[in-house]
Amino acid sequence: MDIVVIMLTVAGVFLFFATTVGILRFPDFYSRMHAAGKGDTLSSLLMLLPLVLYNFHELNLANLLLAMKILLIGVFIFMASPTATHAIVDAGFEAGAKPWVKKPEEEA
Amino acid sequence: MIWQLDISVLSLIVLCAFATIMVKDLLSAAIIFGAYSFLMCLLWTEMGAVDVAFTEASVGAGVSTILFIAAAYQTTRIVKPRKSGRILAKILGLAAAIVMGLVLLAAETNFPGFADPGSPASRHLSPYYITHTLSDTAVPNMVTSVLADYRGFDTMFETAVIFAAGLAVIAILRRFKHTGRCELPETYSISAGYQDTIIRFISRQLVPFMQLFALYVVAHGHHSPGGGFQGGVILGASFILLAISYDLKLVMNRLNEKWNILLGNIGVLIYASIGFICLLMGANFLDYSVLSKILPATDPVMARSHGMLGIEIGVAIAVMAIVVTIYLNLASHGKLDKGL
Amino acid sequence: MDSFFIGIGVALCFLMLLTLHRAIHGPTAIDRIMGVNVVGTKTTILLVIIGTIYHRVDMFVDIALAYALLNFIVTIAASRYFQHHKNLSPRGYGYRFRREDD
Amino acid sequence: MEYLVSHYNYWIYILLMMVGLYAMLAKNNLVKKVIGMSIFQTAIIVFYVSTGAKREATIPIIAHGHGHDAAHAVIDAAHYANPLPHVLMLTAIVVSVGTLGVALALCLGIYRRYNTLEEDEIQEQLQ
Repeated sequence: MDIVVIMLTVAGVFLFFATTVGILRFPDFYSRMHAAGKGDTLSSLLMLLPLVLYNFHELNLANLLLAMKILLIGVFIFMASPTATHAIVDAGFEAGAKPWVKKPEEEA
Repeated sequence: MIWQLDISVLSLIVLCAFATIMVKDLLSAAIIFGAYSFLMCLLWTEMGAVDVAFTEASVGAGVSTILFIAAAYQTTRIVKPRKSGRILAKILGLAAAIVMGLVLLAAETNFPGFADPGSPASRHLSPYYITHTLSDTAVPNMVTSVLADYRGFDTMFETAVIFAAGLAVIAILRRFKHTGRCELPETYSISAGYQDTIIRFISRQLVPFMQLFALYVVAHGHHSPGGGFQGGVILGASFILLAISYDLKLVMNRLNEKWNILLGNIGVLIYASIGFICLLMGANFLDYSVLSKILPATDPVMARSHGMLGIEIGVAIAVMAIVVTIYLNLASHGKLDKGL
Repeated sequence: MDSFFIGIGVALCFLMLLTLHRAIHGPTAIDRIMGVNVVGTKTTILLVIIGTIYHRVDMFVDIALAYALLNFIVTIAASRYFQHHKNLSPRGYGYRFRREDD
Repeated sequence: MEYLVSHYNYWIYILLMMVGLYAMLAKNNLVKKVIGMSIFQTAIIVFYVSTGAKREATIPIIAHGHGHDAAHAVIDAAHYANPLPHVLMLTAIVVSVGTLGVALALCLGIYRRYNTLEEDEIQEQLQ
C-alpha cells in the first residue's frame, strides 16, 4: 500500500512542478492560465487520493467518513478550480490582455 | 510543531509582507495580502493551533481580502507617490521601525525558547483547562470550552465589539435615498447579463452546500475545530458569494437591511439572555450547570455542554449579520443598490 | 512515512515560492490573481498533509474544506473587479450578453 | 547555536512588526496604511500563538474524547498544546475584521469627501 501512496504522491508533486514551470515560463497570460487551470486540478486530486488511502487503516464508520470528507474536498476542487480559471480568463479578456503572437521575423 | 515546515512557511510570509508593502497598485496589494493570510493560516495549523487557523482561513484570508477588493473597487487602485518630503517620510518611518525593532530585540533575550514545554505561559493556568475540560464540561475541544465556558464573559464582549463595528460602518457610510411616501417598490427581477452563466450556475450549486457546512461547523465545534465565529463567517461568506456572482439586490431580497441588523441584535441577545437565565436560576452569570434544572434529562456536566452550544449559535448569528452588513455597505459605498 | 510527508510538504513550499514569484512580479494584476489561486490550491493540499503528519486528519479536513471555499470566493471577487470597473475598456458583459427584455 | 534555534522565530515576528510599523508611518496612501496595520496585528497574533506551541505536543483537542468513560481517562497536560493563547487570539482575529471594516469605511468616507486617498493631497485640501 505504501508503494501506491508514494507513487501517486510523487506523480502529484511532479504535476505541480510542471504547473509551476508553465506559470513561470509561458509568454502570455492566457497560456499561463492554461497551465495553472489544468495542472492544478488534476494534481490536487492525485495528491488527495494517496492521503485517503494512507489514512484508511481499517474499515469502520469513522474512517469511511474521513475518506468521504477528503474526497469531498477533491470534488469541490473539481468544481471550483475550473470555474475560478474561467472567471480569471474572462476578467483578463475584459481588461484587454493581449494574446501573445509569434513575431514575424521569428517565423522566417 | 514541525520545524522544517515552520522555517519554509515563515520565509514565504516575510516575502509576502515585503511585496505587499512595495507593490504600487492597491488591487495587487490586496491580492498579495490574501496570499499572506493564506500562508499565515498554514503557519498556525503547523503550530497546532487548529481553531486559530480555521478562523484565519475564513476571516483573514476570505472576508478581509474581499473587503480590501471592495474598497479598491469603490475608490481607486492608483497609488501616487508623495509630492514633497518623500525621503524625509521614508527616513523617519524607517528610523521608528528600527528603534522599535531594537527595543523588542533587547526584550526578546528574556523570552523562553520557541516551543519550550516548560515556558511560563504553559505552566500556570492552562494545565487546569487541559486536564479538567472533559470532566467539567464533556467537551473534548478545549478551545471551545475555554472560549465559551471558562472565559465566556470575555467572548460576550468580543461579540458586542463586533456588533459595534457593524453599527459604526453603517453610521459612517450608509446614505439613505429620500423617496416620496407613496412610491411603490419596483418589482424585482434577477438582472441578466452582468455575470457569466457558468459562474452563476456553480455558485448557485455551492451556496446551499456552504450553508450546510457552516451549520455543521457551528454544531460540531465541540468535537472538532470550529465554532460560532468560524461558522458565522462562512455563513456570511455564502451570502457574499451570492452578492458577487449575482448582484446585491438578490441578497437584499433574501436578507434585507432591517433583518440584518435585527439578527445582529438577536445574536448578542441570545448570548446575554442565556447568561441572565443562569443568573435568575440562582447561579453566577454564564454558569451553565444550573441549566440542568430546566433542560430535561441532563446532568450539570452535559448542561454546560448544551449551554455552550446555545451561545455558539448566538455568536454565529451575530457574526453572520455583521459580516454581511459590512460587506454590503463597503461594496456599494453605502447606497446598497449595486456594487462589486 | 512521516519523514516522506514532511519532505513532500517542504517540496510544496518550494513550489509555492516559485509561484509567488509570478504573484509578486506578475506584469498585471490578473497574473497575481492566478498566482494566489494556485498558491491557495497548494495550501489546501498542504493542510491535509499536515494533518497526516499529526495523525489527526479528521480534525484538519474541515479547515481544508473551508479554505478551498474561501479561496474560490476570493478569486471570483477579484476577477469580478475587472468586469465592472470604470477605468477599463467599456466593452463588458453588459454589451455582450444583455437581453433587452429583462 | 541552541539559542539561535530556539529564538529565530521571534526575530522574524519582530521583522514583520517592523514592516507593519514602517507601512503605517511612511506610506502616503491610506489603504496602504490599513494594510500595514493588519500586518502589525498578525505579527502580534503569531507571537501569542507561538507561546502556546510545545515540542512533541498535539493539537488541543482531546483524542477519543467521546462517551462517558472518556472522562475518567488520565490526561497529561504536556501532550496537548496550550489552548489559552489560541482562545485569546481567535477572538482577536474576529475583532480585527471588525476594525478593518471600520478603517476601510473611514477611507471610503474620506474618498467621498476629498476624492483622493493620498495623505498629502488631503492635507492640501484641508488648508
